[in-house]
Amino acid sequence: MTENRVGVYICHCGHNIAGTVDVEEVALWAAGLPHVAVSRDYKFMCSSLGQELVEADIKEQHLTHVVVAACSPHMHEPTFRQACERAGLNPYLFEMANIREHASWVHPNDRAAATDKAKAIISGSVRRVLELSPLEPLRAPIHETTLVVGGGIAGINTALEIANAGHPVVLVEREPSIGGHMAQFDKTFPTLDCAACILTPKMFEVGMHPNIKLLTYSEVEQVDGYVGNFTVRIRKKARKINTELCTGCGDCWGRCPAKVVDNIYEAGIGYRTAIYRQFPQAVPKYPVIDVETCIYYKNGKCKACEKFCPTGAIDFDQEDEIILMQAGNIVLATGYDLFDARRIPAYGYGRLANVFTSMEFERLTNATGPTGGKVVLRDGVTAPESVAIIHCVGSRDKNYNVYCSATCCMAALKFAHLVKEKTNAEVYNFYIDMRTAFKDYEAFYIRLMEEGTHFIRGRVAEVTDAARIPGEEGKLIVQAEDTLVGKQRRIPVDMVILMGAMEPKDDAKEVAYRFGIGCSEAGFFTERHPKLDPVATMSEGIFIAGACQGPKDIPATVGQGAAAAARVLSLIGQGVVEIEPVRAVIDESRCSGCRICNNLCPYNAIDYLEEEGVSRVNAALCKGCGTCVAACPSQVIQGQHYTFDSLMSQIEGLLYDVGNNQNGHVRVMEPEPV
Amino acid sequence: MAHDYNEFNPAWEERTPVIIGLLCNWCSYRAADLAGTSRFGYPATLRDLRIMCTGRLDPTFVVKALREGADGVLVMGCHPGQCHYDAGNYKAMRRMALLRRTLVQLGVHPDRVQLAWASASQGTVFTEMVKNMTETIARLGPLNWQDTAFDESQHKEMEAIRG
Amino acid sequence: MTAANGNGRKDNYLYYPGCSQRATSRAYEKSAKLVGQALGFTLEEINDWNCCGATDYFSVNVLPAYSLVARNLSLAVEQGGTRDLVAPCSACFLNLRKTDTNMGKYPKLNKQVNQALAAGNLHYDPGTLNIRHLLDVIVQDIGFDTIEARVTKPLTGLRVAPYYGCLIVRPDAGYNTEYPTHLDELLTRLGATVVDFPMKTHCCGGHMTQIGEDVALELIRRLVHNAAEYDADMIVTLCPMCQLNLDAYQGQVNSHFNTDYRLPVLFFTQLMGLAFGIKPGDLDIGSEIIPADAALAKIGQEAETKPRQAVRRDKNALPMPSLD
Amino acid sequence: MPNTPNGHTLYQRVMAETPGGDTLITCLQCGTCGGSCPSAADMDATPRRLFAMLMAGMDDEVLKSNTPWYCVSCYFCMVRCPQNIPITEIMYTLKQEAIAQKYFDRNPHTDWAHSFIGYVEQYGRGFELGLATRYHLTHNPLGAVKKTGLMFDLARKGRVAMMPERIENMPQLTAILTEAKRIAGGEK
Repeated sequence: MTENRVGVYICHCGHNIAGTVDVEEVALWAAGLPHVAVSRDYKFMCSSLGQELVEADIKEQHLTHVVVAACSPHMHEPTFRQACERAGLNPYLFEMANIREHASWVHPNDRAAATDKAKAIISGSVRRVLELSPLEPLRAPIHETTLVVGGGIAGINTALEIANAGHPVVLVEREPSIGGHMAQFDKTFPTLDCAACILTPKMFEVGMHPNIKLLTYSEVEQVDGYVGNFTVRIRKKARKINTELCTGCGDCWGRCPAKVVDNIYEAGIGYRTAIYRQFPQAVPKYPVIDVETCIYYKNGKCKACEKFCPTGAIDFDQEDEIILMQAGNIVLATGYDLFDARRIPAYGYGRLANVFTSMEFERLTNATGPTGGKVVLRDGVTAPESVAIIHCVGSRDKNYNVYCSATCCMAALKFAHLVKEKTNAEVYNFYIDMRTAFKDYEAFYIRLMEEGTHFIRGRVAEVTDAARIPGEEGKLIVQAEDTLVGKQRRIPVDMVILMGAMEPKDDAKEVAYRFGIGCSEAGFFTERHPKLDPVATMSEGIFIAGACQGPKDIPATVGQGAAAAARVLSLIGQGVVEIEPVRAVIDESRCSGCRICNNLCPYNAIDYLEEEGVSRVNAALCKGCGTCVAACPSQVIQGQHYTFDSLMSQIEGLLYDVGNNQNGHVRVMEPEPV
Repeated sequence: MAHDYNEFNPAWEERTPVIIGLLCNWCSYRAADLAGTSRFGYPATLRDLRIMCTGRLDPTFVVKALREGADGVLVMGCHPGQCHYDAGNYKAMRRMALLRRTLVQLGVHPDRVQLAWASASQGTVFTEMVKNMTETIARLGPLNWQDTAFDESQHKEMEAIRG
Repeated sequence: MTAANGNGRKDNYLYYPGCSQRATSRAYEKSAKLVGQALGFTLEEINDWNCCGATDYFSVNVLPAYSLVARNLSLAVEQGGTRDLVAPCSACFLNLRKTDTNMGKYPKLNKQVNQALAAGNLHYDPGTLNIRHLLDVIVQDIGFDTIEARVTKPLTGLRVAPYYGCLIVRPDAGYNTEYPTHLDELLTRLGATVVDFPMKTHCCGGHMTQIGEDVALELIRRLVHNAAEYDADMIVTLCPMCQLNLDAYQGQVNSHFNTDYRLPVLFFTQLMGLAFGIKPGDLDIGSEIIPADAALAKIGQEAETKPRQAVRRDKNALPMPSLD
Repeated sequence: MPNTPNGHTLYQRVMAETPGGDTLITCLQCGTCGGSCPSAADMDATPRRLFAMLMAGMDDEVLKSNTPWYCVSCYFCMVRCPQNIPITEIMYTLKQEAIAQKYFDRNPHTDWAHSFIGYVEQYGRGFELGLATRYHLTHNPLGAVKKTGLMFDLARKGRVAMMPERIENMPQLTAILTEAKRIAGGEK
């Protein structure tokens, strides 16, 4: 047996670690640990020079194990494992000691404590690495099909990019049509392109693409497996329409007597029928029956749609369909929800008729909207003579969302322009800060100034109909401090538009859990790295694009959609993925066959072999959680890479400077009072 | 941010509290990472190691940590219902309840061993938990629990049985 | 803990009256006790309570102000353990609650206040008491249904503007901080017609009536104007300061702004009493400066017109968002 | 010249002395407070502007400002503040500072407050008649005439206590307040 020779590398991470932890001292100290052959500190271990340092030492100093003390293993474990592998060392004989996220960054004002803690962490890692065994990663082929969840502009773009490269895509959308929020918009900033004109061709392309299987009115219910080999269960909700027969002629919804408020596509200010198509350019073209509001499902009568359908496509008995599919990669493009403005009572939404949300206004000004594009008050006829647009409604506010929603300033400018164009009303923009970053946006802001829009720097305190002086009667009074003047102002207007925040979808956390990815406290999906890996997640093979990752406008969303597609394509191109060999293994010679582990396994990965009277782990199903390892009464299940000995040694190492390890005296203790 | 733990208990003359943290890979370890990237400060009492899941929690780890000189052990996992491996945290919960009862019989205050949850997005929750646990341990004082349950020979015997 | 008898209802609450209950708002205390009797609960006064400091003590010296309030909390615990402590005055409610909350939230404050209390051999652990406003107790513990069942003389035909004032909902007492509706609902259950009152949680001027009269009169004018605009017969309050300012200073508002408002201002407990069939005299009705008799005479009569409402609907109208 | 008792600026003291006051550092200058304030029209600076002055070290101007004295404690600013800054409580601290540094030794507001506190410290309870009389006669004899009519109205309706109520254990309250003042004094 060869002698153990551990290499320990302490990363400065520029000042990130070295600014708090005394890295030189730690390196000197680590050199004195048992079995440590090399101990160095270096400015940036993750740089190519840092990696080469490790590689050279492995070769020249004959290292048997490597510990790099730097950032979180979630950041650079793969980097250094590859370095070890290049130098001929099994990558599983490498251990990462996290002295940045878990030490220097959280104890910035206490150099001594941070240094001590770094030593303890390294001591633990050195003890642990000595107990590790060489392992080979599992290899699995990548299934060629990609699942894209969400049919807004992000999902559409991702699906088209992958499909155009010649690979199959399944696009799942919850609503009856793809298109997402963009399909509701009238114009897009700053060019004032018609949203439908640029979106519709893409929607059509998705609908016709030979490589895209479109599943609208469908939701993903369950996801199993891992990168390259996901098994997905999709519920295709019953449209109550036989799409083989339906031509999308529209006779059915023209005759439907049930008129209901459309809270989704028309944002609550328009109506639809119980059998409906969301909008004329919907893809697919087929309508859907909303069983909640359909008269037939209430009292068994009506069936007007069935009577007038020329092709007999109405199918009241159609049931939900469950579709099981395999996918190699998944892209989540699930979008956002608009802030519920009722949560801010001071703005009176829901109480004061002429307070509108931004999405209500989009529909109001849209030629396909309920007023045919006329900007009018809630009475449906009167054009406003003055309009206030309130920015930051539910954004930049600790009571709701602390973040800036990034898009509302520009959307507010767009609205100001449209109001002016259509009604010539006076427009007042109430803002905290105007945020018009990105190409050509500032020019649009200047243009709006030139159009005569009023800009008042002050967050609106309240919108009220309680008139104080004669000029205010019958108006909505917008009360705010004009902070540039330093005085409170009350501006009477006819209409108020609330620029609501972009929030994570209400079920974003459940979706994140279902797909096994992380999300922020608010519910936006967490990217692998905020700068350098914005569309990957911590779960291999699952990518994110668009507003589900954070508020963003259409160009940024489209960019992320393409980026996610590129990441998927590169994985498909590799054809094979490596999977962590963190698995449970049973020493069958010592297994007593008690079967305790069998029932504990969440994946039914442990089989009991009747003839041998022992249990065996199915490596393909096991995910390495270790539950069985901890439960085995004979301690004969080994958790690879997280073995009993490796963890016990790590604990000893972490506590190298306290207790027995320090002074060795033995004391019999009185029980502590409980 | 040097702490004066004497304020909580005069027995902290010579050292500061030491807590071993067992963090699951998917939620609480990432919460700790997030606390780092967000620069949330917390007492330097916690020394953590990563396990894939709190379902891997072997009570031996806890006893080992206390015997090696830790004053407390903090096990953190995903919130109930959000375990990456379905229900490992529920298994940890059951083991923990038994373990705490056992520890009381061995003369250890049960609050020295705690199980808590933090999702990957809850850097603040993680930070608060470390602060709370540190305060709890600071009040209880140093454990110095060194081979009270076994004398050295018994200990060897146990090792032998374990193989 | 006292025995709860259904719905979280208790027989007996610790009671912190506050100074006004002994002078300008005697009617409030009297009616509150009678209403309590009718609904089956009593208010047990804290022995030897002292002033809550109002807003003025806090502006001069913050720590003694907190200590002043904390003495009451400590005495309440001595007397009643961990029971609910009820204050009818919104300012007292706020100060008691604020002291309890901030002592719990800020360890330094807790330490200092208890150090001061120790000089009087007292101590208070934040969180021991549950500090509540009388309206909250009536609404939550007794419940609307029980109250409605007790009504014998419904206030039909009476248009009331429900005036909450600031301090019962702010900074945070578990209700909507700007547009609460529990008093609206209570008055509706008593049979009254509740008018739209957008200013329902705006300020009555507080102590400004004493020290910055012009400011206060304008604030009172806004409130009275708004209530009158929506055709209220009277304003209903739950705070002695609000009642005093709106009632006693309405005359001055009229002379200052050359207006002619005659809106009586009663406590919600007085209206509850009336609806329960208690004699007006027993409820101290008549002690208000703007007499309420003309308004009260409308009870039981058919209203001539409908009160104006803020939301006016049209058949061409676009749908309104639901408020649920 | 900035007032720096104990070497702290007014800004630092306000943040330290107000429970939760350290959030002031995150003020966005959005003006929600100034927009919400019912008495903003009478203030020489809106609360927002006052905070900007405070951060700029304009201690003298801040302490001279009438803004805190016009605060009616309605808490609208505080519940609406997007940064959860306890603005109302900061106003109390600023008043306390202005009094302590003799900026507002005598004005209607402080006189009223002192009269009020005088009664509380003497009797343990407020006494409206005495308070109004004492305050208006000493400070505002002209206004007192107007107020007499009002007091008379209230008295006629039985709504004025003629004698102050004194709590029984006045020594205890005095001891508590004395100690609290001692602690508060030591902090500065």
